[in-house]
Amino acid sequence: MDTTLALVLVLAPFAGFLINVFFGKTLGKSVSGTIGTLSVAVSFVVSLMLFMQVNATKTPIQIALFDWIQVGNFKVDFGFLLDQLSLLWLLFVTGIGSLIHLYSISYMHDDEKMHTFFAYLNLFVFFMITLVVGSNLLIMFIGWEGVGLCSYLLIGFWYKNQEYNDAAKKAFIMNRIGDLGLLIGIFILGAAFSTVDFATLKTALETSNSVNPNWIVLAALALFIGACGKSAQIPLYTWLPDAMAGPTPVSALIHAATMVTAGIFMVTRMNFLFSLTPEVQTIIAVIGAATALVAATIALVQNDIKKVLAYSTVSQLGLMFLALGCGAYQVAVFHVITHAFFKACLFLGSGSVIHALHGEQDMRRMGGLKKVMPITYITMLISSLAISGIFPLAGFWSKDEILMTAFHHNIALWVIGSIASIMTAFYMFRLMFLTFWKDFRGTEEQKHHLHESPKLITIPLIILAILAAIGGAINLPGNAWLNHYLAPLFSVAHQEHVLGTTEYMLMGIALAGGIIGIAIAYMKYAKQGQLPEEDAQITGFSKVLYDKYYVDEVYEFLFVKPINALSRFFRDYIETAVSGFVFGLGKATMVLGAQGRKVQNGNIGLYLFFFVLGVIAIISYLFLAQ
Amino acid sequence: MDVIYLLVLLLVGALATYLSGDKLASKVALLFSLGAFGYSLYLLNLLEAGVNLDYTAAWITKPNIAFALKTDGLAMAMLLLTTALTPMIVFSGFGNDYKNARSIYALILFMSFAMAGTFLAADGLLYYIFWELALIPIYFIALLWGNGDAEERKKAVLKFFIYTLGGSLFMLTGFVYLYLQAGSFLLTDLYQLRLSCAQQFWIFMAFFLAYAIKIPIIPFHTWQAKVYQKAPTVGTMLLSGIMLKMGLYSVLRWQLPIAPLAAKGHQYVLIGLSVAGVIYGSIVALRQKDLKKLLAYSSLAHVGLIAAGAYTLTLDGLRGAVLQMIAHGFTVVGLFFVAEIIFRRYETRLIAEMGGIRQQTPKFTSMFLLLVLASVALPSTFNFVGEFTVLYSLFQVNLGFAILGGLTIILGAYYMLKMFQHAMLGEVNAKPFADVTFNEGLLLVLIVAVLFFFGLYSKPITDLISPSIENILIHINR
Amino acid sequence: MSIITILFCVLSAITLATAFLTIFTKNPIHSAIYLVICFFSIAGHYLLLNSQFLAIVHIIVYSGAIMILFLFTIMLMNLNKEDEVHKPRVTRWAAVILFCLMCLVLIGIFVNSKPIVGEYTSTGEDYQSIKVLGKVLLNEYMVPFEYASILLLTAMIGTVLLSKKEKSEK
Amino acid sequence: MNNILNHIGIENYIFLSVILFCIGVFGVLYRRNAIIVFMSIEIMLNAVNLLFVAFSTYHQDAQGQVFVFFSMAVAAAEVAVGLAILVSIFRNLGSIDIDNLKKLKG
Repeated sequence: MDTTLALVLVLAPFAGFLINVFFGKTLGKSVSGTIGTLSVAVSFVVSLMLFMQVNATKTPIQIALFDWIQVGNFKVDFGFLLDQLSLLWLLFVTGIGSLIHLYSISYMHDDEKMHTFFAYLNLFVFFMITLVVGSNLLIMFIGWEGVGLCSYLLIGFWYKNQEYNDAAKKAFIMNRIGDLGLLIGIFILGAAFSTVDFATLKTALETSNSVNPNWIVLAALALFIGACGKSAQIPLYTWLPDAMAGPTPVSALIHAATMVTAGIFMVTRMNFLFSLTPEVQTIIAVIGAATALVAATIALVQNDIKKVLAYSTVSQLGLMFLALGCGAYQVAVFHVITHAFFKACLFLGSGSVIHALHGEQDMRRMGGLKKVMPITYITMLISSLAISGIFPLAGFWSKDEILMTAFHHNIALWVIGSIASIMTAFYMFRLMFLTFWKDFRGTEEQKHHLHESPKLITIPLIILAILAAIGGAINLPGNAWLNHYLAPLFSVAHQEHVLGTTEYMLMGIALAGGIIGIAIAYMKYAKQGQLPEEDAQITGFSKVLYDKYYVDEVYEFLFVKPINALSRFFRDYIETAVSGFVFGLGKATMVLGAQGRKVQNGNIGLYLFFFVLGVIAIISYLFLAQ
Repeated sequence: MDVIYLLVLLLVGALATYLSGDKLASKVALLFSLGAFGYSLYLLNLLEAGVNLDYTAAWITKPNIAFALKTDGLAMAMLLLTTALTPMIVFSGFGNDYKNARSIYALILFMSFAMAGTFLAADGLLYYIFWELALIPIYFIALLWGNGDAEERKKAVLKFFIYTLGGSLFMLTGFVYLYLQAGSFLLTDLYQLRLSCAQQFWIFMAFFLAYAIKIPIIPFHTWQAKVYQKAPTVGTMLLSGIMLKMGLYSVLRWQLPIAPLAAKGHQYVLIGLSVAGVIYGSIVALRQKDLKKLLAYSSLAHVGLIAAGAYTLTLDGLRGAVLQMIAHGFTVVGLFFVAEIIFRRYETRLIAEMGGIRQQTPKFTSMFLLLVLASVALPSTFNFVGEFTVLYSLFQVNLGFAILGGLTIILGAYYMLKMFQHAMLGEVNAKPFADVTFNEGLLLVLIVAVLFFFGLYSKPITDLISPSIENILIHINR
Repeated sequence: MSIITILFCVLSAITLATAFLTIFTKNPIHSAIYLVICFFSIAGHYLLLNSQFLAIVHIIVYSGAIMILFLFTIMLMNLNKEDEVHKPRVTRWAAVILFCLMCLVLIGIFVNSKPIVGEYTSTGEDYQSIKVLGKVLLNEYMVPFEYASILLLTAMIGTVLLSKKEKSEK
Repeated sequence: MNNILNHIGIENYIFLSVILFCIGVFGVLYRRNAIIVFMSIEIMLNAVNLLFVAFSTYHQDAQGQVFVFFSMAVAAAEVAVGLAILVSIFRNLGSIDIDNLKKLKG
């Protein structure tokens, strides 16, 4: 029964993918959209059923299908593990996934390749589910690479534009750098413990002392590199903002709610490993904090509505890693969930705006949309408040937990996190004010066509906004359902913060920070009505921020250019040289032959000389040499 | 005895194709190659049932040369690869109008015969004869039906011929020396030899030259790109799909078990060279303008990884190498076929002259993309199974090798996606691109299906090759 | 010093001198004539060694048949002139050096092999009368003898064929 | 006369033959005229024949002399064919100078 359910869970989106690939065109747009959405909804329902079961029984479901790879002293099963963590993840992956599918039916309706789009989306969900439910690191790796692939396909969905294709390629390659790290981590663990299965790995790690601790540190580090690639952490984050080239639902699904959380999922899954390596945890926390800060500063000055959200995502992911680094896995998971709600809502809302403006993404060309798009405005406002950490919305609880954890861990991390969240509040409301307040700044023609989006778009927005508002309820301080639910997974018990004076003060500071951020944005953009400068006028530090610290340029200079130069050098010089050497051998033979030919000059007299000489040599060798 | 019939079938097939005339040739060739494939499946069946398929008969008494064929799991796997790819290669030629078609198809079958013989031979000299025999048809195929300037082609093909032949001569001297030591060319007798370290070193080096050129391992690779570019696509497929594997297979079958001490002593150099080939090939591929040349360099990178796996001398390395050989065989045939399909329509192999094809042929693009993904070893493709196993074995030797070899994951994705982007995506190309024909589509689907099926379920192949690889390892670690 | 020794010395002197002259004379006709004398002196050596039959055959074959052939050829080609250009000086010196070298080597060999040769003892047995020779030739060497006849036949045919004027050249 | 070698000694014959042979060799190298070269070859043959006979006497064995017969037969055949070739060369080239015969080259 469980096996069937699990197979349905995994294969339903895949079936949707196959149907859309092969029959999508003949079925028509609405049908293919419906099929796509339904297939994900089926998965959602199944995961809900399984979730109920596991929540009640408290025992994970393990399913092994068949042997997949046989390596050295261990075999890799093709199997699934449905425990608390994966089911929780499944719930929001498939849940938000269904909403986004629903949303896409309307959003992509004008695109001629809608069935392809749905096929890719379904495939993505399929791989994401595989990633989440895999019972060992390798199955997870299938999903891991698979979502990377779908990301590639979806970012480059409008493949006629080579810049989009470049962005897609960049995403795939950046991800692959992380993948290599993950693979190395798998190797180390596999070699050390002869298994890559999560359950057995856990017991092995906790019991065995024979393995050199350096290897474990190295493994944790390698796995973290993998997580960095997928979850867009420094130094591998640059692909995520570029990934906004894809259609907006993709940004919402992949780059906000699901795929980028894979890194966090993996670290949480492997918590037993990371708990053993405090050094790596420190690295994770530092990198998380740094990412949160760097991305937040960049987001301050971006003018593209989706870029702001993208950097905001990177920043939030940084906060989650900060929590992971502090060993507070539940907190990170909590923030993943709430973040999924409000970030999906924000992205979909921005999609709704872009849709209304026929593709305009520059906030300097927007404004005043409050009146024409009330539903979009309200839902996005709720989500913005949530992400800014305003009481009592979901973001407040989760972010506060993170900051509290950081505070108890290291005060510097807390400061960085707090600054990042103040900035978050600022740039989110900068976005809101620029987009929805004041008067419309676009062209007349756009103004003429302004309209609220259709129901299929607004319904998911409303649902997500509600979730963003109340989602914090799953893990309220004092009544931490999530903590208890996830507790069996963690080897180190999570200490709940006792709600004392410090804690309330911290909450207050966080709330005050959020409000300060909002207030600054209000002063600047709502009250004074300032507008961001045009590209050419940006100077000073804000230019550095606007150009994202020139990280892309630095990478280009440090890695891409040298590799290409090396490639050209190899192609033009080394290849010719080696080839020339081989031909040189041939030529040397030719020259030798030409010289030898001169000896054979036809002069019989000379031949006779050599003949006699030869005879003398032979007989003296035969008779005199002894 | 049963195995001989397979060789006979292929040889007769070559003859029948040649006699059947230009019009029928392709069909007759397909029939015989399919027959051979079917027969090898039957042989597989026998092998699985535990029938001993080895065959030995006296052939020449002075010097002592036997007509010995050994059909264990490893040889069977390579045999299946050969007989499965041959019909595909023949079939891929259906869209082309070859001049003097009967000769080219006969040569393909003849080559298949020689390669099958190489995989089966268990007597040093017999093996050597088959090894060299395989060189003759490909020389003519590349020379007579190739493309590009005839003079330059001749130069490239001649270089290839002399280069590989020259390498093989060292192997022959190695065999002669072994014969003087063992008094027989039989594989089993050679395995029994206990040579000193110095002797093994020289034998190993003699073999290494032959194999390094054939595989090719840098810096012996310079023949490869040019010949791949100049040869007709069927020839390129034969070369890259099967013939390269002769070198790799020989490493496993002959070089390592006969001279294990030398392999162990110089393991780091050997793996280093192979891994250097991986990186070098990948980097050079980045900036190739010609699609076939790009694929040639990617092939260089992949076989470098396979060779590295083989030289780890671990069970995983050897097994991964064999898996990857098979996977690479199918992938590379598919990719070269894609290049051919584009060439049939655009008359060009320059990537710069392509682009914007995706809009016109979504099906073809999907197939191409799947092959690209297989080539970059996406999990759930067969290539991943091989590459993972090989990288894992490299890790067992040294972490650094695993990381350097693993760079193929990144660089491979880089050059393949870049190529795909410029060849297929972008604004719609002005030149019309007819959708793939049924034949073309069928072949691509078959290849992709094989790659994905074994990617998810590689157990049959693993089970097939494991016993013989373990046997080889026993000889290596004796 | 017995008469035989004197005879041997005289004959040897003639042999060597005429051989040298054969080579050094510019006119081919003279060369041929010196060669004839050389052959006669060698026949004299044979007689000295008590091989009468061989000596006679030698005179018939060499001085008779072969030398006549040479002379005819020289006449045929009208070569009785002293117009031959010398080889370059280097070549000649090289020839002289090789000559010396060859002498040295061969003599060295025979001197070295002296112990193998052993001492000569005469038993007085008849071994070289025509009768004995005939028996040996036609018993032991029957087959080579027949082969020699075939060889001569072939040589004859070949000679005829070679020296025939080609008809196609018109 | 039966014990001639008691008077002269085999060494003398050996020396004589060797010198004669070397004269022949020298002639081959020294002269350009093909006919003289032929004559030199005959001298060499005779040097060998002489040695055969000398050793035949020395060992008191008839076989050495029998061999001389064969050698003569071969010499005769060789001269006949060789001279025929020379004649034919002369007809075609108008010369029998061996330095002019340079067609045989790579």
